[in-house]
Amino acid sequence: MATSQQGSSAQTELVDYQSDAGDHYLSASSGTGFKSWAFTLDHKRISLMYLAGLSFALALGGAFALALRTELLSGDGFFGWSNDTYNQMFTLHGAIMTFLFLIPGIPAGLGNFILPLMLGAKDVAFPRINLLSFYLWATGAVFFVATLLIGGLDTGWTFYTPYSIETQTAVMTATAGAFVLGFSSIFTGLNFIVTVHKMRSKGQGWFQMPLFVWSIYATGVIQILATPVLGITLLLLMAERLMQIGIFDPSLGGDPVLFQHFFWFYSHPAVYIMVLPAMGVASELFTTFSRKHIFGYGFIAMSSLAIAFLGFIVWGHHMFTSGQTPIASTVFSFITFSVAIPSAIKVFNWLATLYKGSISLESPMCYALSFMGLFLIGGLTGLFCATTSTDIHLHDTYFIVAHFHYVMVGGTLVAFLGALHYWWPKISGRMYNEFWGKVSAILVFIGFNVTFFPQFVMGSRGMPRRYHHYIEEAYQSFHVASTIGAYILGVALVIVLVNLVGSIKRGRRAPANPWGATTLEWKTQSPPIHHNFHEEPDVPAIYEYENTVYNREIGGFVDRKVVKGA
Amino acid sequence: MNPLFFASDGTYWFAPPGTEFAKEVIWTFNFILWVSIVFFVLIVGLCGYFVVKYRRRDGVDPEPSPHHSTLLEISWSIVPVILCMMMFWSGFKTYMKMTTPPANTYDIQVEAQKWSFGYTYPNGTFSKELHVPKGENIRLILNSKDVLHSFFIPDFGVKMDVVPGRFNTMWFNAPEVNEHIVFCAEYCGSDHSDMISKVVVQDRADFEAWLEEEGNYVDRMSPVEAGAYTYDIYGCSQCHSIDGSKGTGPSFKGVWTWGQSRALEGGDSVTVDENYIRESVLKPKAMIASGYEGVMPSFNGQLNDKKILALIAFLKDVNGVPQ
Amino acid sequence: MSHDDHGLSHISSLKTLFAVFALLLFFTAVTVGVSRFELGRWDLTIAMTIATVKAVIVSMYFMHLRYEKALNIVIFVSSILFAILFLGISALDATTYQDRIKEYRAVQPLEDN
Amino acid sequence: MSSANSVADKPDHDAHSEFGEEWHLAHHFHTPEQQFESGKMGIWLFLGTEILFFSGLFVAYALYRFNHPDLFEFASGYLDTTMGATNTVVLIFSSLTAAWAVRCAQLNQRKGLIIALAITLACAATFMVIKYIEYKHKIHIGLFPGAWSPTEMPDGSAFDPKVAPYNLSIFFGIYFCMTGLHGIHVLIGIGLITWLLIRSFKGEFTDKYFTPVDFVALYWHIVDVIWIFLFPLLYLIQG
Ligand code: HEA
Ligand code: HEA
Ligand code: HEC
Ligand code: CUA
Ligand SMILES: [Cu+2]
Repeated sequence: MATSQQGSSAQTELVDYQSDAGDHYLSASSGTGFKSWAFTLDHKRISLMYLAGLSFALALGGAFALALRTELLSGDGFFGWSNDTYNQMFTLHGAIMTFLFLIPGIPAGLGNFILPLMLGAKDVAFPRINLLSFYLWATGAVFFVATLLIGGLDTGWTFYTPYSIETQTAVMTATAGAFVLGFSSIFTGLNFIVTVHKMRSKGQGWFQMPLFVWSIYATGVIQILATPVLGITLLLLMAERLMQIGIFDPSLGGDPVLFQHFFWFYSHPAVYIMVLPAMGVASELFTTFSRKHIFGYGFIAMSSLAIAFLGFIVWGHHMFTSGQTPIASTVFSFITFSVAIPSAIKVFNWLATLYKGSISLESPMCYALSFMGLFLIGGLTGLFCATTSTDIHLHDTYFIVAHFHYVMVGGTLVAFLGALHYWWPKISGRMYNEFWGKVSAILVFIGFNVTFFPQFVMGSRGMPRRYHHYIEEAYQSFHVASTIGAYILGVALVIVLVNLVGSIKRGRRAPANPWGATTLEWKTQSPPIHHNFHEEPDVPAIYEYENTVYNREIGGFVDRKVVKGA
Repeated sequence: MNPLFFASDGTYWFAPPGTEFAKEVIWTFNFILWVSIVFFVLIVGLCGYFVVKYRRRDGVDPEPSPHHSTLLEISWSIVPVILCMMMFWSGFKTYMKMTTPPANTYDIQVEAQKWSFGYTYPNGTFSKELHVPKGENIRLILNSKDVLHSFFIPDFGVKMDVVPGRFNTMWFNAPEVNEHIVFCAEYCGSDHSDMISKVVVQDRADFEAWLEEEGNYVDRMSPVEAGAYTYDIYGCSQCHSIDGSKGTGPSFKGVWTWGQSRALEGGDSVTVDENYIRESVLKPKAMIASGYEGVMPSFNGQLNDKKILALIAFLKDVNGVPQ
Repeated sequence: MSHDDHGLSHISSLKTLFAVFALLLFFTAVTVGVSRFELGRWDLTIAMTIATVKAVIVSMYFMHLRYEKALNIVIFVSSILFAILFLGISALDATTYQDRIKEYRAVQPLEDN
Repeated sequence: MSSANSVADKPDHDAHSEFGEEWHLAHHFHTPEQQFESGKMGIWLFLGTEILFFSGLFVAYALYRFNHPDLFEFASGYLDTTMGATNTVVLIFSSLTAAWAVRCAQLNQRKGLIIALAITLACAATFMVIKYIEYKHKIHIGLFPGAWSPTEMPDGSAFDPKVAPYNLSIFFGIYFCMTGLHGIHVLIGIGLITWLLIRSFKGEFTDKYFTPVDFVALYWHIVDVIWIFLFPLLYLIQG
């Protein structure tokens, strides 16, 4: 239970939500056996299982990335792989990273834990479906690993026909895996949308919701509206392979460009599935560590929805050179720019949040600032891609590879790491080592830029992507730099892993609210009890930092609460 | 090999432009680049400044400041809108030129297949590297025999996917005599990264002389020579070695013996003779040699009788069979 | 919640259910009947209009959409709108590039058919 | 959007005992209404995803039909309108009984519920049998894309590749995908209705707890609605 202390003023009371009882969602009272995990309906445990799985996916995808970067040290292959091996590497890397790691990453992994807490709810609306989503994810992972074992995949993560129809690799298992993962994602989105609508606590109106919730909500909208189309696309691809239906197969009179429409109708919105939650994280981090009310709350919240909806009508910008008609390309190019505006609104509001704040550079904030810079570069280079004439030149070169790694890794992965550090005390009940937290943030930043900045230059100089062999005189120096960066990045990620996991044994016990944040997840003990809150929380005035006060003794913040009737 | 397109007089970001298009692309690129740099420096600069200026200090409470301002929101939306429209327009103008070829073009058919490009000129001549007369409007009509490819000339700032089952077109006008590299930019399977070709821009006279020569190589060479040349330029070497080592396809040397029977996939067999070679080249899918996949493209329409005869002579030569 | 509300949700009267059923049968008959006449391009329009009317009454009465909360109606309708968006924009492109495919087919030897 | 209901203003009923067993109230909800409405919203969202799932097939259909009208006119001659129409009637009737089943559950009419569900199930089975007959014939005359070897023209005469459109197999690709995916949905529906039937035999549904009946019925209606479109699109093309 909350222990209260006498505050300085008669009308306020200082509340610390930490409890010493030792009872929480991981403790024996909530079960510890295998079954207590495998059949758990607790969103917090499901989230932990996701986090474990996601780390595995990241490490697997990362291992492929490091392997292929090493191979690219020289123009004819450092290890001397066959072309087919190389093609499998980037395909598996891309497919695992997007479908298995990045799309479920922040929403299903972290959102699962945080979202119900932020709403003051006991759980998501449909705990069973939540567990089902996780098992679907796991099944998808099994399919992907099976793909690896029974012949790999060499279609590129985009599965373009007709190559994906005729290649001998394990396209069926991979598509089946992506299909299942799609349903995992749909059910997560569905669950979260209903949770946001129906599970908010007393008095929490739409505009008292934290911005992270808004971003997850917008993400859910995309997951629900776009992912089914991925499902049918993959199903048709399987049908193509199984029974030559011919819709996408030119040798039977079908139309391969149509496949690209189908694929990107999902996959462009999907990039916003990846980045919107990251933006939500950034909003939380900037306000918390500046101890200043988020600037332009309404605009940030609405820009998430705007991005979600606009994201649906720009997919053709991936097809400027595909044989799409010039009219369509022009229209798509024009609309694509419109997505830049809500993104710009977010960036400027974050900046304004820093203004006259009280900024403290703890690890999550280091990640947040690094996110800002890297996403900015990623987003701005998106403009080069959105412009028709420049994209004709840049399409399918390393410039694109650099663009999307800046938004996906520099944006989403970095925000994911920031969020992981930010919420780690809540999740694990332990504080990680701050020094190594900062070191990892800085190393990620450096390693990342060294890896991917050179790729912009070689891309605009013509280096095509998905190339095993390249012309050394022209590109080798860039590739070598990129490979060195990738290793730095790899080391940084291992530091993150060791630091976080190590803290479970060695870390100091976390207070209820280590950062002085004002959202509801901090108004319960760390880690929370099975039902999240001891009593249904009052709706906080979010982002009002006068209401949290630092307390040296507990090494965290306590709430300043107005005592009713005093 | 000297990288053809990466000369010292290029900018940091680009190789020297080989066409008007490329110049415009570079211009637009630089425009966006500078807008981006300004915004990047502004935002990251302010960010750094705030982080230092407003760093947390014990006992110092931050001064109160507003947390919304509609005026600010509107202004930082409008400015990017305007800049975006300029970017769009700048790209659109060039793009329109790229997609609307002028009326008088010199048309060349480009045929892509795994993993090479082939070019057919209006007079029917076929070649494996693209020669074009300088300063003329060249239109390429692209078609693929198998999967997606993409015809990319980095120096020219042009790219277009080569799609099976349809004709895509692109055009350019290269004003200077030079050589440029061509990449296949759409992933197309195993040897995607080896699917490289060359554009040779020549004076009209040189171009015509070359065209004449190219068309008649079979006549001017001995059959074996011509066959070897065919083997080279039509990309047989991609899959068939002549030293006995196994590639995507069987080696032309030693694997089978002339006049003897050859096992096929599915249990049948066939006698290796002139006819079998001809069939294999024109209708490769009809008879698949045992132990291989039927991935060889058909050369029907590309290799005429003369060239096939030359190839046969070459094969016989490689295997030491009397002509 | 709507006024004629019993417990958790609306209960349809048998009269409504059977009236809807009869209407659906009627429209099925009409659409089959109409299809026997040569109507050129109106053919599809009429068939789709009838199908849409049928779908609307199924969802309004069998699925109780008429008595549903506005939110659920919004969800349902917007999924249809997004499907139309998908169709509309792909069609914008896919119908205009057909001539490139036709050009190609025109020069293909017949045996390819 | 902002006015959309939340539980916000409802009185807090944390004590579950207040609602007794028969409401099947899960621990994380406050009231049966909150639970019911969450479920309702969930199922409608799910139906939305179903529509978008099928949308891909409709897009493929529409584009090919628009670009190759002759193909569709020719190929739909192979389809048997009588069977299609019969199936339409069967499904519409099953939709009626599904809606009726919900009504019975809401009114605590256990016997009616069982009968209505049983009829729905029988209709679903009938639908599949008719589909099976149709498929079997198509496959028999070589119209299955995976084993493409047409032997007959629509009028039953010997197949003539010179007259048939070159991409005839694409029509059947679309036909089998659309009806196949729809058929899979019917099969899933059969499973769900059987499950309902078993539970209603056990008397588990009451006026306080009929959510499963309601939701399965909604699913079943969507399956019906999709067929309402598939029928004219595939069978009723003027030749
Ligand atoms: C997280 C994922 C993510 C995100 C957020 C984005 C964001 C954007 N992307 Fe990116 N993109 C990908 C992931 C992502 N992308 C991937 C994976 C691919 C390649 C797929 C493949 O082929 O394998 C790709 C490819 C891709 C292409 C196709 C390129 C090609 O293949 O030829 C295009 C073209 O328009 C594009 C554009 C954009 C734009 C305009 C944005 C915008 O949303 C960016 C908006 C943000 C900003 C603009 C910055 C903030 C704004 C300001 C600070 C104000 C100042 C701004 C102005 C003056 C306008 N992207
Ligand atoms: C989420 C998306 C994601 C992420 C994170 C990454 C991460 C990286 N990517 Fe990749 N990439 C893609 C998505 C992603 N990529 C996609 C979609 C493609 C296109 C594929 C295609 O063309 O089809 C691509 C393609 C691609 C290419 C182009 C290949 C080609 O075209 O030929 C290259 C080349 O350098 C590359 C490199 C890298 C590198 C060095 C990293 C590094 O950042 C990786 C660093 C990570 C590690 C080294 C792992 C270490 C982790 C642990 C030890 C676990 C720690 C766990 C916790 C902290 C929880 N990627
Ligand atoms: C994409 C790779 C590829 C290219 C390019 C290619 N081939 Fe082949 N070829 C194969 C494969 C694989 C086989 C074995 C399967 C078969 O019989 O079709 C084969 C078989 C053959 C055979 C029959 C050999 C045997 O062992 O029975 C001949 C002859 C032949 N090719 C000639 C040529 C000629 C001549 C060219 C160039 C003009 C050429 N090929 C280009 C892949 C290729
Ligand atoms: Cu051809 Cu890549
Ligand atoms: Cu995109």
